Amino acid sequence: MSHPWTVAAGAILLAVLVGSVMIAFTDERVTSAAGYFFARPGDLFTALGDSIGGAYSALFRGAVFNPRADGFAAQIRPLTETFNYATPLIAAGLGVALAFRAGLLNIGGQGQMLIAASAAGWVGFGVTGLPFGVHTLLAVAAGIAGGAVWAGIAGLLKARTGAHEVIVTIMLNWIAFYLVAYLLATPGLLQAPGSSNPKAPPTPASAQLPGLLGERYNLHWGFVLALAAVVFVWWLLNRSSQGFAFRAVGENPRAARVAGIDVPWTTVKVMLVAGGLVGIAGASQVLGQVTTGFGGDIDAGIGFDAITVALLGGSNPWGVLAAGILFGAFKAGGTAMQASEGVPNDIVLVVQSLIVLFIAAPPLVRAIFRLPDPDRRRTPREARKARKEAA
Amino acid sequence: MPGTPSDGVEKRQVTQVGWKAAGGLIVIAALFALLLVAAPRDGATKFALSRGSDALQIPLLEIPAMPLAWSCLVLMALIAAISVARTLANRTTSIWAIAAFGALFLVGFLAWAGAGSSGTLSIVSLLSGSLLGAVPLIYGSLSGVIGERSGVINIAIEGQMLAAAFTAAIAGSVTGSPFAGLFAAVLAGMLVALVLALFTVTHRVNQIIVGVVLNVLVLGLTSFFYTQVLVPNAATLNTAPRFGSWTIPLLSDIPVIGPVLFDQAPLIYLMYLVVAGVSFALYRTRWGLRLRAVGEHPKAADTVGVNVERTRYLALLIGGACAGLGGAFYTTVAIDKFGLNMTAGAGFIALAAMIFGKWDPVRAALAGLLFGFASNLQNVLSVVGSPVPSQFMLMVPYVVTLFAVAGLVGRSRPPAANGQPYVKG
Amino acid sequence: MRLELRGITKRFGALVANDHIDLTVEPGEIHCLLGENGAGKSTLMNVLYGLYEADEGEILLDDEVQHFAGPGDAMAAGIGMVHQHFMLVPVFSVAENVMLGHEPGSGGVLDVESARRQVREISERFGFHLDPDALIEDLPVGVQQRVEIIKALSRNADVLVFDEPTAVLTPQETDELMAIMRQLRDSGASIVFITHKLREVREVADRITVVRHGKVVGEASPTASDADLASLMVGRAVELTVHKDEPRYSTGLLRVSGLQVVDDAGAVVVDDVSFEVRGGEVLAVAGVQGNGQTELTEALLGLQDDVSGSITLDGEELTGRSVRKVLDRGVGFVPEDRTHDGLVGEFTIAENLMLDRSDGPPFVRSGALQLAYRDDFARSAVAEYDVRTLGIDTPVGRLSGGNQQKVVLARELKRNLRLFVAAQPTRGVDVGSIEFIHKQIVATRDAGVPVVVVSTELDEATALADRIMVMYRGRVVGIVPSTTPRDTLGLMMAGIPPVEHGGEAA
Amino acid sequence: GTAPEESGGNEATTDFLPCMVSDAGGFNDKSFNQLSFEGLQSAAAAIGAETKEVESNTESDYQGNVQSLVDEGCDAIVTVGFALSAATIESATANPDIDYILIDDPADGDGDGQADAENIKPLLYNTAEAAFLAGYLSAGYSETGKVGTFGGMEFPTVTIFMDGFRQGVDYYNEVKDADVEVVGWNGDTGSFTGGFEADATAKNTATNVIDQGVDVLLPVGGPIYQSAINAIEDSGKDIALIGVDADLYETDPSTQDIVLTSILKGMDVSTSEAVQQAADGKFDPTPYIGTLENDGVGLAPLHNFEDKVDPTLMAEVESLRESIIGGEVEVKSYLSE
Ligand SMILES: Nc1ncnc2c1ncn2[C@@H]1O[C@H](COP(=O)(O)OP(=O)(O)OP(=O)(O)O)[C@@H](O)[C@H]1O
Ligand SMILES: Nc1ncnc2c1ncn2[C@@H]1O[C@H](COP(=O)(O)OP(=O)(O)OP(=O)(O)O)[C@@H](O)[C@H]1O
Ligand SMILES: [Mg+2]
Ligand SMILES: [Mg+2]
Repeated sequence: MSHPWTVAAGAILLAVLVGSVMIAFTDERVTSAAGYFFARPGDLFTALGDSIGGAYSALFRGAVFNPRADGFAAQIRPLTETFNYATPLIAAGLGVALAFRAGLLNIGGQGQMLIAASAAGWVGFGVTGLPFGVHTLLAVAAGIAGGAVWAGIAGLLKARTGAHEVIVTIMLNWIAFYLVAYLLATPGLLQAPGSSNPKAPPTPASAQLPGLLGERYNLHWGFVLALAAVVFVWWLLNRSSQGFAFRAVGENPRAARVAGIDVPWTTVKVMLVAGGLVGIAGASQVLGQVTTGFGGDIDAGIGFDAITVALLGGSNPWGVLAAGILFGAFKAGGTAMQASEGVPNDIVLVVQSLIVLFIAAPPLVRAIFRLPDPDRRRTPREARKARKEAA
Repeated sequence: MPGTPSDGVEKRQVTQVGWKAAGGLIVIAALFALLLVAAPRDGATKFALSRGSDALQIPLLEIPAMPLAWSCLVLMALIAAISVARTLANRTTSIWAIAAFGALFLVGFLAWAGAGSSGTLSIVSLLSGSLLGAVPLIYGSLSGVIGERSGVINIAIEGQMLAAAFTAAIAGSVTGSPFAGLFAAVLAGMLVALVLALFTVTHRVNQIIVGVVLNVLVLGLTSFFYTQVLVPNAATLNTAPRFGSWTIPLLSDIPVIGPVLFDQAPLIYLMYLVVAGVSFALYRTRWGLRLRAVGEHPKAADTVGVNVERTRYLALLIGGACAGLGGAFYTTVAIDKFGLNMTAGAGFIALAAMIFGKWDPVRAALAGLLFGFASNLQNVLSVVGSPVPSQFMLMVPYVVTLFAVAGLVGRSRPPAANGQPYVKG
Repeated sequence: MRLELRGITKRFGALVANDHIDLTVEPGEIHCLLGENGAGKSTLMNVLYGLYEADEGEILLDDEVQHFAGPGDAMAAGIGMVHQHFMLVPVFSVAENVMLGHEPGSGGVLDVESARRQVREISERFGFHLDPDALIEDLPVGVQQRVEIIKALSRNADVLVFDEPTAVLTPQETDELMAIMRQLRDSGASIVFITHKLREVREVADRITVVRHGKVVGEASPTASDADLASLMVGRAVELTVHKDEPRYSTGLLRVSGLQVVDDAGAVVVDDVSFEVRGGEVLAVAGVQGNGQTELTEALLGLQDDVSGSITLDGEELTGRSVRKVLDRGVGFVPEDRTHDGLVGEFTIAENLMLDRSDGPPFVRSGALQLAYRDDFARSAVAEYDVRTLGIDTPVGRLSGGNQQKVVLARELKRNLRLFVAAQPTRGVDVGSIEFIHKQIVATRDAGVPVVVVSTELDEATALADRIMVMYRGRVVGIVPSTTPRDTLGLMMAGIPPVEHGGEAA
Repeated sequence: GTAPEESGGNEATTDFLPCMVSDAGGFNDKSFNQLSFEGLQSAAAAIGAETKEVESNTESDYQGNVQSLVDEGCDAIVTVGFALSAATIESATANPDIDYILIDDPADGDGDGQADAENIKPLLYNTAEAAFLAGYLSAGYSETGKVGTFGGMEFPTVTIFMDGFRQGVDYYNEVKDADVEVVGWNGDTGSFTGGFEADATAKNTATNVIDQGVDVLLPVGGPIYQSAINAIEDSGKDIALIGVDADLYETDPSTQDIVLTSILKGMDVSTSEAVQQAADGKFDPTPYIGTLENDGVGLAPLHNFEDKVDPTLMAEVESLRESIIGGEVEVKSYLSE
């Protein structure tokens, strides 16, 4: 009865309820109808239904299925958009989750993505004459390398000097931000030739991640890359000796050391792999999502969202996949909600964070929905009561 | 290093002084020398030691830049050499020597950067801006210190400060009193802390998850209410009164230091008291002893009758109040309006300051000051007209922190039970 | 004060840790509680101390029913407890630890001076030499134990519970502790004493209660023989002496010469140590805890950073090698602190059984874990070593200490060894498990492997060893045959070299 | 309250649907997003249309946001800021029936000097011309001989103000043989807050500029002028503020006592006009460049500073304006190249 899925559903329901209140609050129809509630209460309920129903159906239309579009191919487009938004969230979420499993809190997704995007972008427009496919692979590899290097700095500093990775990754975020701002604003580096804006040239077609379902959808091969990364991380963590070492260091570095695992070097390796995964997110941004030339906020806050995605996914690759798709759906649907109903985007942020909070606290959700606890030890009083009833 | 001690069974002591200090000094001196050789600059640098409004006027110092920079470099090299000699003799380099080295480097660098500029390098502005920049960081890091000393990781400092800045703006605007704003900010900080406590202490949810998520939640809520409520009603709800500066007689007349430390808003004076107070309370009172015990070994504390959950709740709430004061800085001292995400990551810098300060209130405050100084240094230099591109100038505080953490601080040990929910028994 | 427990029952989920336990302790009595690992002794005491709430039953003090909501109430009622795992804050001073929870001082400001005074007073009363300002983490365990006792005494407890206080003490320290317990008993305190060491039981106990599987299985008289007590505890006959034949030496050889280890603080903790262990013999390293034995074993494995001198195994130099390389040379290692250094608590039993072979065959091939092999291996290890568990996928942290120790031993001994190093292999383990572990160590020796066993337990050292090396302040006092009298060994442990007893003084 | 009549009141009188996407600054940025938004609203009011708008949070939202408006059936889409250029071109190419209005960018991704799609109308503003006048005015107004400026981020749309301002001061020095200094921008590097938020950082930057002794301050970038005002208050000095984009005196009455003038960037008017043209079916993709000549940029009235500024100085400014329009005085900017 109170299976994890029930709790998850309860958490989503609760969060959606809070979101509803906020949606109603923003809607003038509701506020004005509330003003004369006693004169004509029916209006308020109609207005509430219109605004909340409208908003969530817009969310659904934007994230899953749009019955208003012509033909199935167009109707299903929102789902592909969800996957599209989920792509970098999944890849970066994996990077955070992997580090977390090894006992490292990687807050540096932003910086890693920025460097990765710059590296991938630079190989994209800076290297010419490569055939399609090779060029793409090279650009993706550059992105992965960029992310790995930037995270690797944090790993190296931690391993060599013991500097706390939280500080180091936060600082590296800012340094990457200004570094990329400089590169983008400097002719001959990342700035598009002939432009004076801090913006890179477009990614040539030969380096782009090609569309997955053809021209009519934005969904690109980055999504497949992210799925492959999920499988890879699952294999790495659960089936490989390297992942075994990562987890051992994460759970008990002292025992890992006694068991012959080189803890500092493992720290560096973990950060390299984690950065590489975040690098996939950065590469997919410039090679798939924003191929028209990127700017200084190409990371799109994904580095931080990734932390939430990773934690919501329980730092487990399949969980990250599910959480990434959920957040992708919120992103895709949030836009539609705003465009169609004028519901501010911030509500999505609130609903998302409430879901994570509630999912993380099953006892709270159980208490609210009065679900039984599968593995709770009985309190003495209840035990006595149960015995009496049995007798 | 084998040897025969006089007493065969006495324990021997072998110390090996590391090369970190001496090596660091050499590298910095060499880099500075490289800078001076590669990019020499003409003209003089103008240092101002007092402001126009100060009681004691110190004349403008106009010093030829390169000679000054080179003199500093020579002295730096001297200190580095002494440090090398001491290391060879297996003796440590004194912290004062390192401090002097740092000061010389700073003066030399300022001379180089300000050379030939028509602008003046106002030392008072430099320091005063540093102090102001550090205020939210210091209050925020105290929130972290108190919470984590009790064993609860507090990633939510950012959220606490943002919520506080938001409520302070509204409360201040509505009542017209900055004190009301301050009060509301403290309540808001505590409210976020209460949620943190509820989830982490009572429900034992992973503390990092809750912290990260609370930041997002507060960002979402404040953004929502900002666009929905504050923007349409900016004149009534988002025009907050601010604290003016309270000039302390006599003390504020001390040259250079006086106007920096004693001509500030009351929130800054309160900060001096709070830092000292938290430090005292943590180490000298019953509350602090119990709090630290709970953070180090909750079960031990429990077995002597200390209520772990209550201690953690209280710690988080007091920490929340501190973060609230830090958030209040934004809308009761700095500027008179709330803006979207106006804490802009300061909570994370505060977290860094806390770790940098090794979970000690005074050290964390010093770390906050260092960061404030580095930020303001870039600011002052870019106004005076430094030749470095603005993006690199803006990077300075983060690079400085990175070097300081990796080079000077190294391994820092959090309270032993930090991050672990306490399960009785 | 008279303590009475009536029908105490405590369940953890399906597990009944205490099943209607009755226990009475009279004033002026030392009441020993005996039972194998996991029998429920600590649980019962935790119920008494208010850390757990009993599911059934009641606690009476001087015939009055008590209701403890937490340890605070228990302490207020006059119960003091010296916990199995020290309840001391490592970064606090002695005085701070003692005053925690009932701090002197007015207005919430600590009065450290009066806390110091209290520590000094109690120390003097019992002949402890305790510096109130010393940090706990700098103190040897024996001294930490005294701090625990002072903590209990500073509250004027009438009922004192000692839960396995002697597991980490040296014989001398144990004797001192027992003297203190007698002193307390004579002043009218009621004392509950838990231990796995039968010698101690017979020495101090006035009454003995034996628990097994959460139930009281009987009382025993202090005059009962060790064998009787042991079989009552474990429920079967236990061999208390180690049977071993004369050593048959193999070609294996561990040679340590001029070994020096310097710790992080710059202290020389292993000072010019030289010895040899041949294949097929056991060298026991004896000595009071904190005299360099731990660092010596760690240096053998390559865990210490600042090591000079030479360690050769079968002629091959080991110093300067990484831990990985040393392990790959066939060195088996049982660390002293199993929960921190030996096991990853969240990992399953199967995972822990491959922990130090996680980078190559047979558990790993081309970077991939061989799960089928691992699980087969784990099942056979669990069966062979009689690890009491629900299955190989149980997180190892859920096992009782004795069973955790078996997992470590199984992991190390089921490899092809060329050297076996074990530190405190039976600390905190019940007699049944000790018997088993000792048999395994002897079997390893008989297979021709050089064995180094560190033990603070003189009985264990003499029982297992072919030769005994005693360390004091990082140096070797002497290496003597295992037949050396206890007195001589005791003197050696205090740093006095053996005189003409046939030992090869170093 | 009283319930309204049952029948819906203000239904749209046209089904023409004009829409807008902001850049990452959002519609409340006190700057170009907000002004363009006002332009859209006034156009909608004039033609009796409803509007739909989406705020962007980051650049990877642009494409999706423009698409969502296409999905909503918009007839004209205004995209604000150079950052949306690529997303606009892409969407315009795919949807030739929709009219696009792109603010602050020529929509020229391929660099051929023309907008890349026929259905995009770029709106550009040579604010350097107006800033030049402001620079001249400030130099003449300043008593300390120092005027200051600082920006949000080092974008061309920001530095164009600072460049023009600096040229104006230089011109004043040249004409009057004066020695007025500009603090905070030397033509290459200068003071930037690193963002467009009115926060403590921005105030600190302003304070540092003020501490150099300026008595005129030009903060460039959305709401950061608010931080500058607080810095001015705290300095206790008499410092005049120059606004950008809209007339601060009108849009933020709390500034009335210290705002000397504002450098106007007529995005509201030009956006409104472009939208109305589209609604009337007279959409014209020729780029619009706001200049002093067409009143697309300009200098706001002095309002309260009328009597603090020497009338002869104002007369000089007025004639300078004529000279710039006439081409006698040349103002350099990235748009004039
Ligand atoms: N907190 C707990 N949760 C679940 N089970 C527990 C808990 N504490 C103890 N147990 C179980 O209760 C049983 C009794 O444990 P207890 O610690 O009382 O044993 P013990 O007699 O003290 O053993 P030892 O001699 O090893 O100290 C064991 O099976 C143990 O696994
Ligand atoms: N979460 C848990 N679930 C089940 N059992 C647990 C749990 N935590 C601890 N235990 C059990 O509680 C018992 C008491 O824990 P403790 O750490 O006191 O062991 P121990 O008494 O040192 O064991 P030993 O005496 O054998 O060394 C252990 O036997 C352990 O198996
Ligand atoms: Mg026990
Ligand atoms: Mg035990």
